[in-house]
Amino acid sequence: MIQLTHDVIDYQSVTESVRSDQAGAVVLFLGTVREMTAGRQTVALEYQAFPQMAETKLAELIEEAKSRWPIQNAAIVHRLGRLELGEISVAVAVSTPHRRDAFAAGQHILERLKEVVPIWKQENWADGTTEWVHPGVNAISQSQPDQAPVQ
Amino acid sequence: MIQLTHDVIDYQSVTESVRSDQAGAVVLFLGTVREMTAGRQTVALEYQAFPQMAETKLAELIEEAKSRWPIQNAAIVHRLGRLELGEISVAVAVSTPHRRDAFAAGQHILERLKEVVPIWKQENWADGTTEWVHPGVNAISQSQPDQAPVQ
Amino acid sequence: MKITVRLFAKARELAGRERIEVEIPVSGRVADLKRSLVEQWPQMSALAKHLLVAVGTNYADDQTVLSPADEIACFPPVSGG
Amino acid sequence: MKITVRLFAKARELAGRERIEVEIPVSGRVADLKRSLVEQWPQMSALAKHLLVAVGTNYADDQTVLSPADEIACFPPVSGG
Repeated sequence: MIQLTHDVIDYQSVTESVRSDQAGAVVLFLGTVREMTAGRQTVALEYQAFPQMAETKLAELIEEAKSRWPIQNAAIVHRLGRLELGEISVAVAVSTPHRRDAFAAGQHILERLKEVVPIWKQENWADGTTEWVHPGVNAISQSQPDQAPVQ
Repeated sequence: MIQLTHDVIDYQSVTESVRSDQAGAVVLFLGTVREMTAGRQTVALEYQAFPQMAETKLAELIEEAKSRWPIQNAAIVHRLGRLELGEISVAVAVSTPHRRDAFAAGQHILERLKEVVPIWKQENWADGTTEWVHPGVNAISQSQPDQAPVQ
Repeated sequence: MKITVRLFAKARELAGRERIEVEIPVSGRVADLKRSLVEQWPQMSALAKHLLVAVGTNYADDQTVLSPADEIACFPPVSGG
Repeated sequence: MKITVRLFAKARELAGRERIEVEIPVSGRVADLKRSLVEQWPQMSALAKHLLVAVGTNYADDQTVLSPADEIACFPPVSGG
């Protein structure tokens, strides 16, 4: 199961989709909207994707993980649009015969997702400002878009 | 949430019990009854516990994990009695601000659970024999209980 | 003194009961219990080297001194999960 | 030649639109596109060093030759999860 959705993620169906009599272990990861980041307060996150490419990359991540671990089934669902505090942004589930592989594969898929899948989040801070999160790029305030770029 | 139960594990309520606006990550681990182990076919597992001590040890595992990782919430539910193929024997859920801690803490709790919590499983093999699983002890067939011990 | 020992898993199966009584010296230790248990319940000798002992809800090492008032459990290595 | 480029996230916000057109030399490469894009859309210069380019659904490196028929997207580093 690979899916981008604007609806609430039903992580039980994501989990059920990977369960198998041939697996002894299932690891489910949920990313959730956290209130505090480096001392700043979030009220919501907005997720945007390049959908066709994101789905392709998610499928590649699962194939890559399957080439490295004996994965029975894997599923990734990522939410898009506006998410309130505590809501689930992503669910990743993997099943494997043995537990260590499930943890390793699940974590690997998450790390790679954050590196290569074209999905972006925008912080909606409690002070009313918004800010796209782009790792490695200095924060450019949305409220001053005409400011000269800092090199 | 710490619980030993003879009922089907509702892993959604286990997961919900650890979710928090202060957590950005939830990891849920499910142990499930696998059909094949080292080429032998299982039809069911029977779990037995020393309940008072098992609950004490599960609580200690959570405290130990909280001393090592910034855990928001943690929950462990272990099933007892007879489990059919694919059923869930254990659910471990942890929430943390950041994802790596959730994976590390979840995996650690599982490893320690398998070392110290007084719960045992008995294999019910497809050939009709049963066998208690005791790591480090040579298999002693139930069907030959009067056999001289092999030292 | 007579110690009542609660058994689990293969130990319970080999003894054929959930609780057994074991005679050990007064102020005997866990090591004495393990030795006496196998002498008095020889069907459990296959587990002898592997038996774990709990007093109350904690693991007890071989030096732990036992009293008849203790809640004592004895079992082979755990395999939950 | 004229290339239509689909934008995402901060790049879309800075350009003020979802798609922009960028003039690059015939048989231009991704490196040419990045340079031309920032020249023709100077409000995006803060992202210049960080822009990623995809052709179809794959990342393209600076040497990739572009054609007007390609579906080209341009965006800053991803932050899903």
